[in-house]
This record gives sequence, structure tokens and C-alpha cells, in this order.
Amino acid sequence: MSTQIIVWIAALLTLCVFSFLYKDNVFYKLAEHIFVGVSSAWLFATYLHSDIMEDMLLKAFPSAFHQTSVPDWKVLGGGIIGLLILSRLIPGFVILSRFGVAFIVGFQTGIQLFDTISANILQQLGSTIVPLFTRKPGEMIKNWISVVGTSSSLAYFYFSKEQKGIFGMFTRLGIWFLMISFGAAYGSTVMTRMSILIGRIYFLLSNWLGVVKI
Amino acid sequence: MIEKLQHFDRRWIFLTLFIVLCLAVIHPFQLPIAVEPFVQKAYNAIEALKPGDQILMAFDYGPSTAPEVHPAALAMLRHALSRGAKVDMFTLWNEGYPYIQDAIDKVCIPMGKKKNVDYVNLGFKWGGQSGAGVIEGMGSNLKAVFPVTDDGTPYDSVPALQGVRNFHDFKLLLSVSAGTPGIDEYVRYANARYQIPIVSVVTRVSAPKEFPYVTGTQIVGLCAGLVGGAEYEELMHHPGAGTAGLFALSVANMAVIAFIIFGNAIYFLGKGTKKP
Amino acid sequence: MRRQIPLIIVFISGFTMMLDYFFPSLPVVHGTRELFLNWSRVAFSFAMLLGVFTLLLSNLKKIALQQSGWIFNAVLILSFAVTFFFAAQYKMTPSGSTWITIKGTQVGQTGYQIFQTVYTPLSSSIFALVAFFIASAAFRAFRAKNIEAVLLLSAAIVVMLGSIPFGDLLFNAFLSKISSIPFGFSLYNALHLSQIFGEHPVSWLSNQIQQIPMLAAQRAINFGAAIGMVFMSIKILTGIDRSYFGGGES
Amino acid sequence: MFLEHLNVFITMVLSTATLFYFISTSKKGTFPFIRSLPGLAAMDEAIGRATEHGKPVLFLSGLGDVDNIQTLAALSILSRVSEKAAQYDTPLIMPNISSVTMVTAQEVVKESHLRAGRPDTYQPDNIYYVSDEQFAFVAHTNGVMERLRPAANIYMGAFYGESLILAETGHATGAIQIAGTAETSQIPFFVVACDYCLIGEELYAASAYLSKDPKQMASIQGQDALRVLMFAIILIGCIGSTMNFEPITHFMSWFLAG
Repeated sequence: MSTQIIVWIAALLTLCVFSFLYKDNVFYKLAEHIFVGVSSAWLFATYLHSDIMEDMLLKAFPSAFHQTSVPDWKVLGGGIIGLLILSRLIPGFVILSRFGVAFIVGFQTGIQLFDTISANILQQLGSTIVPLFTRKPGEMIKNWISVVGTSSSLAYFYFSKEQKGIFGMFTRLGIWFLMISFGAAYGSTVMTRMSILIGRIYFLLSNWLGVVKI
Repeated sequence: MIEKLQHFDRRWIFLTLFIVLCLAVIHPFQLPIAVEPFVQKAYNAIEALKPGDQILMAFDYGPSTAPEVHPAALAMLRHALSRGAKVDMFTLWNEGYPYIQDAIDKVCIPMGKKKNVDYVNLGFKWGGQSGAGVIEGMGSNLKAVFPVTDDGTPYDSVPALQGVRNFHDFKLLLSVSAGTPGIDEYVRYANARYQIPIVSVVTRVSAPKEFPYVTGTQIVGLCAGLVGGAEYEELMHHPGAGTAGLFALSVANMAVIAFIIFGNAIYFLGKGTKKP
Repeated sequence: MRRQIPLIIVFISGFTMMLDYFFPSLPVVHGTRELFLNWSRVAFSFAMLLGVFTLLLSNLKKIALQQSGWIFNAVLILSFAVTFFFAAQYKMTPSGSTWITIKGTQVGQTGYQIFQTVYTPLSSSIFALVAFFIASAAFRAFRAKNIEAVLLLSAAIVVMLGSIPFGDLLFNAFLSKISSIPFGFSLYNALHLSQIFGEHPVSWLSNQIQQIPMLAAQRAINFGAAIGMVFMSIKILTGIDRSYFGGGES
Repeated sequence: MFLEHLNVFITMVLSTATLFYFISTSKKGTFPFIRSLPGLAAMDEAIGRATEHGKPVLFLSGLGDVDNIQTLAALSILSRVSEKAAQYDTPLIMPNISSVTMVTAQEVVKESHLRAGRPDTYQPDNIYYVSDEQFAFVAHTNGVMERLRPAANIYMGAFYGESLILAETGHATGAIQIAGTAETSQIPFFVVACDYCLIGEELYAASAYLSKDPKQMASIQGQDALRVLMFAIILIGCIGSTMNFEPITHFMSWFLAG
């Protein structure tokens, strides 16, 4: 069994969280409130350093940090936008906070739009296109399944037509493909999530209780 | 009896799973490992590196996902360094920072590699929720994003970074990713714009989402989760944390299958009794 | 008019990014992308101040009013204060920010230790809850009620078996069992199944499921999501969709 | 440079053109047929049930910030959900992982209360910030579900590893659950554990559908038109590639190069 206090704290907090599985209780509530407090403080402190200090103040006022680089006033724009968003704390200035949000929404949308068209539509369409008849039967079956699977699933998302008749049958096929994909994705995730639990159990049994040696 | 089972309390499932996994961790068995093609591709991509080649390695994961991806990250780092490549490590996740240090302690130092000569720790850089800014920035000018390494050495005085300006100077981007920002952003901002090939370690759950990009030549190799790590360790003949966790994982999967069968048994038995 | 200004800002900032994408070397837009990204990073951090402020305020209010469970709100405030006190002491070195502590004291180190002792285990323990829920959801929802459900659960089981060595061990044990039945094994041989499946039939099948039908369906989902996103983006940039500003019809 | 991305430009112009074409036709009074989306009808029912039981409605807009389009779609849905909730006088609770989303959501809900004619019942404290950390946010939300027992949980937007924690806890508390996300890896969990799930594009379609705005509905038609085009590209591309017909294969490899 561990003699380190930090291991004990970590282990007890782990158990507090797991106690939620039985039912909501005081220990879980305690862990929850500690976590909210600690995490927001920690992240806030890191962002203060990394963004506000390093990305803005350091670049705009290098001399204050004993640096010799040329001051770059443009970076203060971020601070102004940030202050605009913060301005809603003052009654009557809500509209200013919208300006800040509008800026972020606008340019992030602009950035993502073209990259999405390029990476998620065009390039992906490119990989969907395969020859339907080849000399290798295995490859041919594979190609047919993927083309039919992609197009029938794509048809499922068609909104302007009721899913009836032949079209309905095609979309039904699409649903089957979707179901297989959901099942397979679920199955492959089991591993992922179990790894994390196993990580915790290792911690409890090895670092804390010392039952297992690795 | 059936009546009772239909109102089966799920907390028994929680308890069973916990006990079974504890037992599996206490008494593990060695299992045979089959290597998936995507893992083999990742291995080949790193095997093809030549001494002096530059690669970037991103540690974009946190404590909650580390049990899954960290073993593979260590195995790949070991492999890349053993090929003589220079590895520049960084993270866009604040929680990812300690894992770079852990990798250095567990892999770089025992291999006798020199800091800032064979490997560089560029540290953590926050890039917003999408990380786009940092990735874009690295693509055009690495020095602007990381003016100093983690230990405070100015970019220009790091021997390993001589002549390295942007993504074009790297042979490979090794992205160990457990969410956003992560592999998706590298595909979108780094690969789509700068054509840098990516080898990735991802969590098992996000792996299927990346499959399309592997066949699309955007990602050249992919290691999925702890199993991917175990498989990579198998290829390297260097068993580690991945191999150790594999047995417990197998037991966990079998347990879930057992629960599904149990659930269906209850369902069909219940259907039988309801009919009359 | 006040309603229009945000929409104009949205359009201009979006349009600038469009110019940047198509004409990256245009002097007007050159470098704006990086600058904007820097701005948004800084702005998000500023905005966090707002979040933190409201979080602390609402908790302090509950403590002041001694609402039921106020002691937990006090715990929250206390953990925030302690963590922030230590975590904020990571010092800016002249060359940029690092994790070096102030003049070698252990103050900053304590902040990091809180991260390792409290933050890390809590984060991974809560994530580990998914493992329990994935089992209970499988038990509850994977019932062979119709053909869709059968497809869902059989794909899940095959992939689960295929991603662990157990799957192939079980299947091969099963094969050696049926080899004692003359008909069963000869059928397997006659179809040359072993040549297709290889030594790891279950993981082979699991990989095929993931790489063919699953990939096909997921591509379609991705296409759909991308189309939806593209249209949503166009609607946002042109001001057709402004519901995220709270308002419909100006 | 420009020519390098010409294919992207063409796609964008094409999408914008279809959108505006359908907007122009919609003005002439043709209201398009849109197939029913899972869960949208249930949304009203769920809010109604919450009202009956005197329980709140829980709305989550995911882990994305406002720089994520899914979050914006979620906020757009929030606008309709909160309007309904305001009409029924049912409190709507929304913990947030991001401050900017919180600010924006408060605006949205406030406007909805105005539209519903109940500005007096708007409670800004119900839309609050928790923490930027994913699992602290989840831990808190779990607690909220157990303690306040909302009768309806609506999850819209970008969700990640926490999707199943939320959905299973919500199920255990007996809430009606309606989810919608375009995160491919999380759709299976919502499909399995929630009562209704909007898959991928349906999230965006729902935000347009709920608005009942002809311009927004036109975008669904536009999306469908683009889908037909994609379908055609796949078909022609596959035939071209099977027959090794060079004009087609050359065009495709240029146009779909990304």
C-alpha cells in the first residue's frame, strides 16, 4: 500500500467518482465541486499565461518583459475583441459583446468552409470513385459494397422525398449500412473505453494498494 | 423469475465488470497478437526514415485518454529515434504536456539521445478549440509559433532545428491524438495545405472516422488504441504497456459480449412468457 | 441598424478569410489569417474571464444565502482559489512562458502537483465511467428486435471479438471441433474459406466490416455533415441564419 | 494560387447559387416537402411532459465553441426549444463548457422569451458556465441530472467521449432524450442510448426545419440538390473509371483533388 499522500488523494477521488455508479451521493458531489473549481482555475491560469501574456502582452510590449523585439501592436486586437465580449458585464453594453462574437463566428466560418469543401467533400468523393468491374473478384465485391453503401446511405439523408417505394427500399438499404457502421463503431469503442477503466484499475491496484507489480 | 430479470438492476453489471477487470489485471495471460494492416503501414512509414530526417510529433491527449494512446506513442517514438530521425515534440493540449516529459524520461534518455540534438521538446501551445491557428502558423513559420523550446533555448540556437522553417522541412507528422485539436485538424490544416504525410495514433473510437483518410493517402499509417500499441510493440519486438493491457482488454470485451447475450436472453424469454 | 452591424462584421471577417484562401499572396489579406487566429485565441481567453467570473459569483451567492448544499459551493470556491493561487505562479521567463517556477521556489511546482494529484485522476475517473455505461447500454439496447437491431448487434459483436486475440482463438477452437464432423470441415475446405480468411478469420472479418461497409456508411455521414455545414456556413456568412444571435427576423 | 483551388471555388459558387435559387423559388409560395426528422415531433411532446410533471428541460449545446458550426446549429435549435419552453412556462437549464457559448445562448434564450411574450420568466442564471474542462462539465451535468431530474434532455452539437455518460445517466433518471450531432464517432452512442437521434446532416436540417423560415427551408432543398450532384459524380466517376475513359478520369482527378 502506498505511503504517498498524493497517491491516496488521487485514489480516494477516483473512488468518489466511481461511487456515482451506485447512486448520487455526498462523495460524488464533493469530487464534482472540487473538480469544477480546480479545473477552471487551472485552465484559466494556463490560458492567462499562454494566450493573454505570451500571445498578446509579450508581443505588444516586449520591453516590459525585457525583450528587444519590435512591438507588434496589431496583436492587441484580440484583447479589444475580448473586452467587447466582456463588456456585457456592464448593463447596456450587450450589443458590443455581439460584435466580438460576430467577428469570431465570421472568420472561423470562413476558414472552415473552404477546408471542409476541400477535405471532406471533394477529396472524399475522389476516394469513393472506384472501378466497378475489375479482374480481381475480391476487389470487385469490395468496390460494389462501398459504392452501393455510400450512395444508399447518402440517399437516406435526402430530405425532399418521402422514403417510399423503390426510393424507400434504397434508403432502407442505406439504413442497414448505417446500422452496421454504428454497431461496428460501437464495438470498436468498447476497447477504447475499457482501456481507460483498466488504466484506473491499474492505478488503484498497483500505485495505491500495491497488489499488482508492473 | 423472468419478471424479475426484466427489471434487472444495471448496477449488477457495473459491479461484475469491475470485479472481472480487477481479476484480469491481477492475473494476466500472454496472448498472441495479430498485426492490423494500418499498423503495419505506420511501422513501414517510420521504418523508411533515414538518419537525420526531421519529424514532428504531437502529443494531443490528456490523462483520460493516455492509457490508450500513450503506449503506442512511446513505441513509435522509440522506433523513430532508433532510425536516427530527429523528433520535435509539442502539444496543443495543456494536459498533454506531462506526457512529453514522460516520453523523454522513458524513451529518449534511456536510449542515450541528446536533448535539442536528437530530440526537441517545443512544449505546449494553446491554439483555441480548433487549434487551427497554431497548426496554420507552424505550416508557414514554425519559429513564429515556437520562438523558444520548452527549456527556454531560443529557436535559432537549437542544433536540431537548424534549417527547419515549416512543414515542408518535415518528412512526417506523427500525431498522437485523442480529440480536438488533433488528427482531424492536422488533416485539414496541415495535410490539405502543406501535403505533409501523417502517421497517427488515435483512440479506438475515433479510428473508424479516420479510416477514409488512410485510404485517401492523407494519413499514411494508423495505430488504434491500446491494441494498436500492443501490435506496434509486437512489430518492434519490445513488449510494453500495450501488451500488458491487452489481456485485461480482451476480458473486458468478452464481458460486454456476455452482457449482450444475457440481455437478449431476457428479451426472448420475456417475449415467450408474454404471448399467452 | 444595430442589428445589422454584427452581420456586417460576420460577412467582412468571413470574406477576408475567403480572399485569404483563394489569393494568399494578396497584400491586403496577407497575414490576416494568422493575425485573426491570434485575436480569436486571445479573445477566447478573455471570454473565459467572464465565465469564471459568473461561476464564482453564482457560487458566492449561494454561500451568502446559505442555500441547501452551500458547503459544496464553498468547496468549489476554495479549490478554485487554492489552485489559481499556485497555478498562476508559473513565471514568464524573459524568453517566453515556461513551466519554470519562480526563482526556484516550490510555489509553482505545487500548482503542477495539484494538477497531477487532483485534476488528472478526476478527469480520467470520470471518463472511465463510460466503460461501465458502455456495458450497461449494450445490455439494455442491443436486443434483436428487428433486422436493423440484428445488424447493429452482430456488427458490434464481430468487431469486439475481432479486435482481441480471443476471437480468433475461439473460432479456431470451434474449427477444430467441427473438423471432427466430416461434413462441416469439408464444407469449410470446399469453399476455400481458409484461404480467404487466413489464420485470423475473426479479426479479418472485423477489419473487413470496418473497412468496407462501415467506411462506406461513414463516408455518407461525413458527406452529409459536410454539405450541412457548407450550407449553414453560407447562411451564416450571408446573414440568412442569424438565430444564433437570438433573433430571427431582424 | 487561385487556379489551384478553382474546384473548391466552383463547389462554393454552385452551393451558393443553388441556395439562392431555391430561396427565390420559395418566395413564389412553393413550400417544399421535407420528410419528417426523428425526434423533432417528440421535442414538443417532451417539453409538454416536463411541464406536466413540473420538471425542467435540460439543453446542452455540446463541447464546441462558437467557432464550431455544429454549436451554431445547436443554438439555432435552442432558439426554438426555449421559445416552446417559455410558452409552457417550463424552466430550461443549460450548463456550458464555454463562456462565449454561454453569452450567445443567453441572448438566444432571452429573445425566445420575448417572442413567446414571456420576457418576465427569462432566468439568465439557468444558462451558466461550468468549466472549460470536458469532464468537469460532464461531472457537473451528471449531478444536475440526478438532482433536478429534468424530464427532457436535449443534446445538440459537437459531443465527444462524454456522449454515453450523459445519455446513460439521463436514461437512468427517466428523461426523454433527444440527441443530434455531426461527430461521426459519437453518433452510435446517441443512437443506442437516446430515444431519438439526429444523425449528421439532420442536425443542420433540424435547425432549418424548426425555424419555419422559407429561406431556411430552401437551404434543405439546396442541400438535396448538392447531394444529387454528388450522387451523379460518384456514378459518372465510377463508370468512367471502369471504362478507363480518360476525359472523365482526368476531370475527376483534377476536380476531386481537394
